[in-house]
Amino acid sequence: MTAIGTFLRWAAIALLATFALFPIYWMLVIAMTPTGFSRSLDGIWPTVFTTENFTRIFAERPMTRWILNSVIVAGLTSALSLLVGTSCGYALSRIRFRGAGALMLLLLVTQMMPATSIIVPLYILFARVGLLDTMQGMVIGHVSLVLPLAIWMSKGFFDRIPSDLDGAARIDGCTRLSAWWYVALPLAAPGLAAIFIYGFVTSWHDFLFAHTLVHTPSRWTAANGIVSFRGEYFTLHEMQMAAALVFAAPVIVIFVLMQRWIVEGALTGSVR
Amino acid sequence: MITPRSRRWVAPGRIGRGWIWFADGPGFPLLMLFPSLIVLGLVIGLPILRAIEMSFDTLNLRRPANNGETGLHNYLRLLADQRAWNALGLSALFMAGSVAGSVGLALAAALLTRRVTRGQALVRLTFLIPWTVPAVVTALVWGVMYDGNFGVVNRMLDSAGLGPGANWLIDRRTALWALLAAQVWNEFPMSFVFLLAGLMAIPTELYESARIDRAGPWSQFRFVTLPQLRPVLAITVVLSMIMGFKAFPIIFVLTGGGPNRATETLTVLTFTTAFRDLDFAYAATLGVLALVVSALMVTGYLRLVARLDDGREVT
Amino acid sequence: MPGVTFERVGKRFGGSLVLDDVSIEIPEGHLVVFAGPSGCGKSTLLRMLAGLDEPTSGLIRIGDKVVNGVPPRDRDIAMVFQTYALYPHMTVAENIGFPLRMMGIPSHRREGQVAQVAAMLGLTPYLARYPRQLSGGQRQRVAMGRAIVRAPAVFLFDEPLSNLDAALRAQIRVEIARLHREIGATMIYVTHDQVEAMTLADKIVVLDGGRVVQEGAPMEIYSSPATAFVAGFIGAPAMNMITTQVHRGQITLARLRMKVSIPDGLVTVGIRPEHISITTEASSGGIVGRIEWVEALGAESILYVKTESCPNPMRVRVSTSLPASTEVWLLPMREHLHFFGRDGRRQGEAGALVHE
Amino acid sequence: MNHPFLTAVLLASSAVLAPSGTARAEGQLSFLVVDYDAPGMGQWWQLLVETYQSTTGVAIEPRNVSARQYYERLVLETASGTAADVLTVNPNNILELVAGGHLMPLDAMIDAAGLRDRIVPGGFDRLTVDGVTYAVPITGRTLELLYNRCQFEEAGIAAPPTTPQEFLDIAQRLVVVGDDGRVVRFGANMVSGNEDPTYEMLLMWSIAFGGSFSDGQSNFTFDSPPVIEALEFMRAVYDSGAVAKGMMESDLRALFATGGAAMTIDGSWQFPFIQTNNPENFACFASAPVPWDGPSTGGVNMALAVNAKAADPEAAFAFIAMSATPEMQGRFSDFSAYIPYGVNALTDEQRASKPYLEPFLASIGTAHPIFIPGHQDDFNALWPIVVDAVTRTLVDGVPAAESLAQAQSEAVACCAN
Repeated sequence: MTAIGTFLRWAAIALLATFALFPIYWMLVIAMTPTGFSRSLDGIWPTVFTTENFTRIFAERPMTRWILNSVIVAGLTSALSLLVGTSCGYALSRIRFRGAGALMLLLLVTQMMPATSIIVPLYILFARVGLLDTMQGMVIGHVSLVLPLAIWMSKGFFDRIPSDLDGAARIDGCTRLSAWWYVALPLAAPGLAAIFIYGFVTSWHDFLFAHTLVHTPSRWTAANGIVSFRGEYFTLHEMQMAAALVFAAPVIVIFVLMQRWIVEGALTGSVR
Repeated sequence: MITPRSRRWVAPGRIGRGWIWFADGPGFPLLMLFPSLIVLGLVIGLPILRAIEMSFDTLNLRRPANNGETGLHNYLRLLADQRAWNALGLSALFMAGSVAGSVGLALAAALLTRRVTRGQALVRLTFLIPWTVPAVVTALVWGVMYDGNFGVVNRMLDSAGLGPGANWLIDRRTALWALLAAQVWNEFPMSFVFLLAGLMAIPTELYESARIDRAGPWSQFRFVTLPQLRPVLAITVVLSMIMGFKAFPIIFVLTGGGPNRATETLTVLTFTTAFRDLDFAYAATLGVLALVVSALMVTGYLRLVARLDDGREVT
Repeated sequence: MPGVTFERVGKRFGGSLVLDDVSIEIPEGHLVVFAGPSGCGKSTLLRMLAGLDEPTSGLIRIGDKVVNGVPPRDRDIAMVFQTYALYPHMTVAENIGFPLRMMGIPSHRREGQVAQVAAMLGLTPYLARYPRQLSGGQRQRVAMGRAIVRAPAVFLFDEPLSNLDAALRAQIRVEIARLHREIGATMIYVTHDQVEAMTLADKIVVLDGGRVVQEGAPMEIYSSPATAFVAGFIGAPAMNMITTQVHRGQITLARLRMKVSIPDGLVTVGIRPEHISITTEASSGGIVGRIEWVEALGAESILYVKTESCPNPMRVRVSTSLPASTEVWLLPMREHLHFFGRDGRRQGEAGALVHE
Repeated sequence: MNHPFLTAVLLASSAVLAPSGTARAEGQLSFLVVDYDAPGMGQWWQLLVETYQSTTGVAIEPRNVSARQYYERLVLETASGTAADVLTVNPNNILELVAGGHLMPLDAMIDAAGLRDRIVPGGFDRLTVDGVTYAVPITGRTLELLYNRCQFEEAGIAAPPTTPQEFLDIAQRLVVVGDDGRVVRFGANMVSGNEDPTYEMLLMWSIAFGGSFSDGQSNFTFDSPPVIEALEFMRAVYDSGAVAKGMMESDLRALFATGGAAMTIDGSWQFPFIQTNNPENFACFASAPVPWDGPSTGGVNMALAVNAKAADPEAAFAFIAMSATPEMQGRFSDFSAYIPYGVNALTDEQRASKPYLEPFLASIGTAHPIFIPGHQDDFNALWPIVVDAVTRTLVDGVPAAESLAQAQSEAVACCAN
């Protein structure tokens, strides 16, 4: 590659990177501006720094509780979807049965239905069985977002594992179930990790379900908590951005640690 | 000669004949499929069925007089409802824009970074970062940036000599595009991951042989990258379509469908019909419209992809 | 050690018939080879015996027991796959020990057995390695080890050597033969390679298009193939095939004319390359031709001789080679001629030469 | 691999088995309450709950909801039959709740408890439908002029405006432009975003120009001259550069509180928030009556009603009655900057310590309702129509008469009686 080519490539990367990072940077700038004064910012460089907003969100709001709730809900959602979804993905990958293609398509289509149109029936349903305003209810709601994706992706992963391995395991004394458990599942582990991350992030980010199905602030997830900084009386942008950064931090850490798995997960899940 | 010292066949989890029927017999598909089908049925199927049922009902909390009356009236109203079709059009536009934007940007980012060797992880992480931000927070931060009076977007345009900018979110000429930019920012990392993975899966020999055949960068892209990437690209486009069609927090928080319905997509209209107009039955009808339209779009698109794949040789 | 019986077994995948009314009897302790081109149904037959696929019709017996519907783990069989199907996430020791683990044998007792098998296959130094760290041959041995360790009643091999190079293939072929001698278990071996079939089998079952076309001892099949297909499939280089007319109980091959006990009509005459003698001197009864191409294999050579009477060059196996372009006369050995009718079935025999 | 999976199974099963959060014990009252945990008003609610619990022994389960989520929650809960025993309602939503049969008539109980005389005259009016009273008013809100005295003095402006024209002139004089030509401080706030406060903004200027959104017979008058004049005035303010454009109400409030705008028309509850978030400059902030002759907008903000399906209506009403006792009313202003509906609820000391409350106390009895009389249940259909009209004129430059004519026809189409 020529020098000019390299330069152009890096220039383009830098441009894209600016687009990707600037809003984050701006969140940081706002979060470090004294509460209420982000509008008087001048230029694009910060002039005053304060960490007050970060301490206030923990002192004045149950931020720790919210984050903990988010971790619990996202973790459970993801784990449950994995547990249930991988078996379905395996069945779709290994067993020929009528309607398999239709099921896959149906999963995709239901994903497209805006959640706003099922939220009312879901609400009524939850009210009837006492799941409203509970974390369990929120987990179940989130499973409806994550499970179809988990099924789709895990089918992709199992498709990549030669079916001879299952055959060998069954001849070696496994039932179909234990062949799945001892052979297919461990081999799909990197993919399952990727599904877990996708599911976790999806649940972590959800606002609509959190907003509609849970109303007691101590049971809120962090996404809901962050929005509450936009109060009726006052939008505390600075604290809100601080909270948003604190909220994004765990996901950033996950992405840093598991970047390889995320990309490889996408690789095995989507490529063929 | 080796003989196992135990002929005791203990399959793990063997409890009894009934269990074996599930674990290793005809019941196995049931065992594997049922948990998902039950959960899916409960959390997706049931609400959808209920929504369909509601669409034939009357359930207006504001005007409860006719509640309980059933029939096709919601659908008749839908046919004549200019606002709903306007919303459908905006949804389609928003979806198309977000697919074009996020897949285009993601493809550019993936192509640019795949051969980067130094600082590869860091560069990739950079493009993943917007994914860590929930849509609702995305809306909040872009809202602050877009502010016509104090927003950094206008300030930057100003200092770049492109001022005076605009009142992005309240001007009907700019609002939709402003929302799209925020949506694309939030969604492109997912497409980026998929496309990057797809690019990495293309065997390098193909490029080597293309170079031997004197293919330039464009020809390599056109005749190696694109056909090889097609399956992944198809999935990425579908996912991006789903996200664009479903987009809610960004639109709702930033403009609430305004100004003058310039950004009132079907999702927003469904929400406001339910929670502002309190007409749950008509909201459910709009939801059914969304379901039907999305089903048509996804199947149509997948057919198209399948036909293209039949026409050419792919992998 | 039980034998294996296939009784009128049929198999459909979707709309297509893969196996049609196949009946085979495999006596206990025998090594039987299922041979045939790809798609002939031989692997399906093996997978059905293993329990990985279920037959659409018919019965499969291991010993006296009908195993239809019996899950693989209860059939007392072991199988070596073409791809070896080693568990990538397990070490060699774990791979070999896996069947024992599934039997519920505690790990300290597994170790001894695994070590014994590993020693037998020369795998001892590799026990702690993962399959990806092994060569093709080593992987193949691990797959065998995993089969051997559980001492099954029936061994199944599904083209176990096709991913190996020629030298290794020959070596492991010998080892399989030895293994069969030592443990005397019933073995079923699927291959499309006629050399493996000929060298290993007690009995060969040749399949084509989902049917058994011939079964018998290797030499029996070699010397009297039941159909043109079997004749072409068994033996290398392949048998020469010449299509000609039977006219009044006689056939004419170039200037060679002989009586045959076949009704008049089209007939395919087959003659193996090793059953043609060749001479550079004009011979009245011979077929004249010119050497087009020589394949020197060292101890012997294969000559490709172009003749007037047939479109394809004739393959002739000789021990002393001749240069290309030489004009030669070919003399088929009359007692080794095979005749196949229009349906491909073996017919009649060669009679006396008829001189002009 | 197996271990995380097993852990997941355990976690999942424990989640399913864990007790559900909505399980309710017998002899307990649930109470839908807005911002129960927030400082200010929330503390008064807490005091009320504690007092009630200690006097009666009946436990209260407060269902806390943020102001932003309140309406959705109310709608969803009543629609799905899961609403609390005691509901927070307001005149905007009472009609639809009554129409849905969700509220219990309270007249008999109000009379029995002697509550009529304890509430400011007229307090029950907006909570009465067809002669039947369904709720007891607790807090009121009106909007008055709030201004930054220090900034006024700095600009040499002696007194706050008293007419719309003065409002515009002073606003323009108060604008401060920075070196880069961008506005550093706005002269005033005027809501113009796509949200219901914009509706109220037009309503209040319509009042200022002598009109309203309806006539005496509940007919819409969006295309009447005062409303047109009001919208033209808003456009003049908008175009003058004295106000921030297109911002949401809550953002504008933050702007005012931090000195980014010199005056605004807003509620009394702004003061505690300014005190918390900009304590150094709190002394600068003052209130004055709205800059026109005529009522300000507002009225009952929160009222308490009994769910028609309440298991124990007597206990529920006893709770509401307690909120109207002089003891509870007397504590109200210790916590909240809203205006209580109890007769003479504020003590002299309370008034002295919060001088900014005076204009609000003066106007609470006469406030012009936000909703259109006879169209309470149409509020959610009407405000978007009005906001669209305002946006058309302010942003797109459509003449006010044209925008409002369209609004009028849309309003008639949707909601005429």
